[in-house]
Amino acid sequence: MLQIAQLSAAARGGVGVLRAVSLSVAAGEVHGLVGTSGAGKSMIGRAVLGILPDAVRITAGRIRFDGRDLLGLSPSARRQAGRDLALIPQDPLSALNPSRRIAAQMTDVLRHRLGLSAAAAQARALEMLHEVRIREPDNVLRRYPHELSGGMRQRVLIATAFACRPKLIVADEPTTALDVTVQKQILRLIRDLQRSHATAVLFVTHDLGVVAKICGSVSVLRGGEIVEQAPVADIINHPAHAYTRALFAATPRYDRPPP
Amino acid sequence: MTAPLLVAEAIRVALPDRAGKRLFRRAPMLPILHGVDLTVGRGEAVGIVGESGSGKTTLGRALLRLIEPAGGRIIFDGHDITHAPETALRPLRARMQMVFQNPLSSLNPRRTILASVAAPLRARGERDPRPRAIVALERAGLSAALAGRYPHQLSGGQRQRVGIARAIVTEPAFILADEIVSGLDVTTQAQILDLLRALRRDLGLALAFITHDLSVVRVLCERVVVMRQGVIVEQGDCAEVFAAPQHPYTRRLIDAVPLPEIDDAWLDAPEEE
Amino acid sequence: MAEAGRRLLRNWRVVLGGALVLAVLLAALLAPVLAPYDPLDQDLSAQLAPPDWHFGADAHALGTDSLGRDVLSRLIWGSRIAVTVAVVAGVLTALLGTALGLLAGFFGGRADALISRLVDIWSSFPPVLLAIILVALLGTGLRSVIVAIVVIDWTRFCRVVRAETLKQRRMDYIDAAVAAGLGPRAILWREVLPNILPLALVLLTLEAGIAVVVEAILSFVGLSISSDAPSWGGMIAEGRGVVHEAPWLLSCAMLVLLATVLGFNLLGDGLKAELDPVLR
Amino acid sequence: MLACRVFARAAQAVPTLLGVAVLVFVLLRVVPGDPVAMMIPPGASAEDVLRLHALYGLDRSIAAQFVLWAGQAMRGDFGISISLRQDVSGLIASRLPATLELVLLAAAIAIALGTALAVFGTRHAGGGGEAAVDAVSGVALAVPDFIWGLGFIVLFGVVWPVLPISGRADPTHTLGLTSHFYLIEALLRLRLGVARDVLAHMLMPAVALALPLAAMIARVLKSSLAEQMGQDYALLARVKGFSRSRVIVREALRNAAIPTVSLTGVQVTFLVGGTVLIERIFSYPGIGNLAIEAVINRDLPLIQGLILTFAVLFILINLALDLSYAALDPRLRHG
Repeated sequence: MLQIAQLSAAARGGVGVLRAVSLSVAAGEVHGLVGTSGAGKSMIGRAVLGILPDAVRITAGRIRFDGRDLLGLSPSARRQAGRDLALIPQDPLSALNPSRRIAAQMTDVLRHRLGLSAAAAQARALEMLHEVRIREPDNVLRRYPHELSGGMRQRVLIATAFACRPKLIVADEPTTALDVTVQKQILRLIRDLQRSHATAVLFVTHDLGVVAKICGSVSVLRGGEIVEQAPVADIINHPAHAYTRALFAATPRYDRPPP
Repeated sequence: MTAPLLVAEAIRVALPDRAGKRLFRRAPMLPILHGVDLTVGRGEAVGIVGESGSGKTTLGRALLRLIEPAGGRIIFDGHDITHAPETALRPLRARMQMVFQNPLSSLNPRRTILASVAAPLRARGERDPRPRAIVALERAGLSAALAGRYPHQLSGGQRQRVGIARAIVTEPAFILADEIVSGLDVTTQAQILDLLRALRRDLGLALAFITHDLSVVRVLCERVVVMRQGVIVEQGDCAEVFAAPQHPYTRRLIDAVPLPEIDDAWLDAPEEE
Repeated sequence: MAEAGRRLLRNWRVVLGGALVLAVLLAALLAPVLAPYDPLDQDLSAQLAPPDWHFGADAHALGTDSLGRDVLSRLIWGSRIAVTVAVVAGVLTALLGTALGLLAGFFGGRADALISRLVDIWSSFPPVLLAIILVALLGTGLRSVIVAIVVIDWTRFCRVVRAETLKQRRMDYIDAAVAAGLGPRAILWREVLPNILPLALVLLTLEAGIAVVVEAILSFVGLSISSDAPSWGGMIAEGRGVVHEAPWLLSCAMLVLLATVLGFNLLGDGLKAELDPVLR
Repeated sequence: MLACRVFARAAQAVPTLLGVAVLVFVLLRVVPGDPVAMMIPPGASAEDVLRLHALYGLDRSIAAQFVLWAGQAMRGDFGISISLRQDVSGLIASRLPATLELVLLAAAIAIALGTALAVFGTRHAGGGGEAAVDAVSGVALAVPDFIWGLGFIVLFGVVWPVLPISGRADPTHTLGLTSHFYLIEALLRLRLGVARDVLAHMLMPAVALALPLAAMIARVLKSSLAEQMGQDYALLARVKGFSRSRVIVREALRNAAIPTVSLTGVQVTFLVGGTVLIERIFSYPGIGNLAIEAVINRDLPLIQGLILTFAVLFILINLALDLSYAALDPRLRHG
């Protein structure tokens, strides 16, 4: 489904952001990208989606998605290929346009991408809101973002991401900004939808606990480089790389006495 | 057991609800704390845990009298400071200090690190506070060479160490830490937690540690207080509370924390509404 | 300080702006030496002579006005008024506006309500018209021009300083200062003021530029100093009348005024970038 | 919610209006010098002078004069202009439309130009395009409208005489218009020849007035647009397949407009203030020009009437700005 080979990127002034990153994600698989902030994990996600910040340029490597190399395409072809990609952003507060109603923000992509009529798009949006277990979905459609709670806003974003039936979703720290009880519900929702729609997910997070609970395989990143890559059980139970072990040691656990 | 350092009884706080502001009328008062009791012994570390909106930050600010509570009493080291005027509070301020969550907004951007750390001493009239400020900086793990730098020239971890240095420069008995490690990487966070443990051991500091992260509380504090919508639902020794939580909300809170180990059933556990 | 000085010189705005302002200052100081003619003596045989672009005995590099007076000399002498107004009015406005802005922003309550009400009333009608009325009331002359500028423009300062002070009060480092035991005056002096000074200095340079323009406007309308004394505004007014026959009169005065205003603005923008350690 | 905001703003304006009226009324009378002196024919007897004073009520105490004046003002009667010997409210009514048209045209130019510059600068962020926009708006902001006006007169009036540099319409032209809103009425009546002539007269003063405001809008809007483009919803929109330009205009512009209106709101009132001078430079017959004449001639009733006109104009502008907040920001409408 997604093969990234030797991908390197640099910010203005030559500072290396990604160094020869290689990973692959099979259809329906959840692959975790874990590391501290600034390790470049979000950059990989944004490179796949083609929304790198202006200051960052890809210097080498290929991103093959669904058989095509995304980096070689023209901007419009690139947007066309984007039909099968979606994003679940981190901050629900800034991920919804404050001056547009929820309905407008869900249906615009459906009409633009799938050419649905207004009514069909509205129906699909309603159906997706049911899937993300939102109460009174038709009422929510008429609301503005500031009238919803953080958890509800994140559900709307997840519904929007899954609405176009993408093949791959990049989830960029989707639960970091949420309370821990809400986080659990959202993780469960992403896992359920991902399984029912067989959607591959590139899951970016800094929390080893989240990785353990939702990812199938994991890449550990440091300074833009993948230091270790393996199925989640190997990473969690017997981490090979010293840096991965250091991450585990530094992660506090409530079920263990202080050192 | 010597008299506790800080005793808070039935603390009630209400703050103006900016969203509810209607014209010509003062903003309606929104009750935040509904009668909170809390004691902190000398040299003891208490974790104050709760989700957003639980009132934990408001409680912290009330304990340090940055807000005046509407009801209840606060006794610090035997003095009733509940409604004490600022002038009476000033001498006590040296003995209770605070470290803030966002290091960038808690350090004056146009003052050097040394000036910020020396401020509490200069406020007390010390003519040359610089030597003691340098000692505090080094004790917080920063080299004296950084003294002339400005906050925006330091990393998140370094800035938080400056906040800690400023708090310990007057050798206080009690420090309130409000979500001070939430914004940091797990590796930097571990270093800051080690620093706090060392400072507590060396200086006999009492600590009130506000956070939403239960695991961090276990690493640093002996006792934990769980808050929900302005009320304490449970408090006790960390090991006991985390092993056998009494209150259903505490249980739900603990269950929701993803431990870094494989447990497929965790996501499927039935979730009470 | 030397290091800061060197950095200042690398900022092109500061260099260009500083050069322009310095030129006007020098012109004002050395007017008697620089000006080829006495700005007041008339040569009725050479009325509205076009610029002959060379210096020397009885040459008029920039031409003459309708009374045969040398334009270049009047421009040079005119800079004295511009500089006086820029410095005196600029500083006084800055002090008054910053003080009231700090008072309103930091202490809030009644002080804030009163000051804000004053700012509302002041800004509820055109500053230029208010200036003209004030000068008409106080009688023409440089002193009343300066008073008019100060009385009107302090609101511009006050509004900006008050907003910045309010923003500061919400920052944690003010709570940290309270927790450190600093009294309100100490907090204002040691925590808030250092953050306001760079802003105030920038506003001061911008205000100096505005003061020069307002003086020019008032003399343009004939309300500043006596009409024959050399002032850029007066020359502009005269030039406007004869713009078809002698466009150089209006153009020269306008360009000199423009250079001065741009000088102050560039200096202000440059200083803003340099003075604020956060931006550096 | 919205209605009470508007009502509050209007209620807030009354004390300001009153404050302005009293302030100016007292100021004008406290000052030495006899306002009526100019009207006294040479050789008039002291007794004549007294009668004249009585006619204008100048002999009574200031408080009494104010009460008398306020009473009349309520009925729209602002007294007789000393220098022009005409009814003040009539004078203002005839000159106000010219100023209103000029201000509206200038505001339209400023908003259009400022927005275009900001969007262009954002679309070419980081590149030469943005640097050019910064330079242009920097200069336009530094140079006051007064100097722009003079520059236009020299450039387009003398060096390359393309536009008229004074008056409001070509005197040789027979206008045949009933109202004083020449431009608007000419357009409505499709008298395009007249409209073009009036527009030619208004163009330079309007652009001179508009440039500083346009620069301010360009600078503030561009920085808040850049901020909005950094928000997640803009990133999400690009992932949804919308081009960068469409995201700027369809999604970010409206949110970026809100802080821009609040920051440039004050500048709009300066625009109205600017007409006083620009009309003088271009000898454009609006209330600004009239105000300068009134002050020079110490024509108290006319000055008083004009001050109130400007004050009301400012309050209406602030009201309009408030309404635009609510229109732009749903959070204000939906509680």
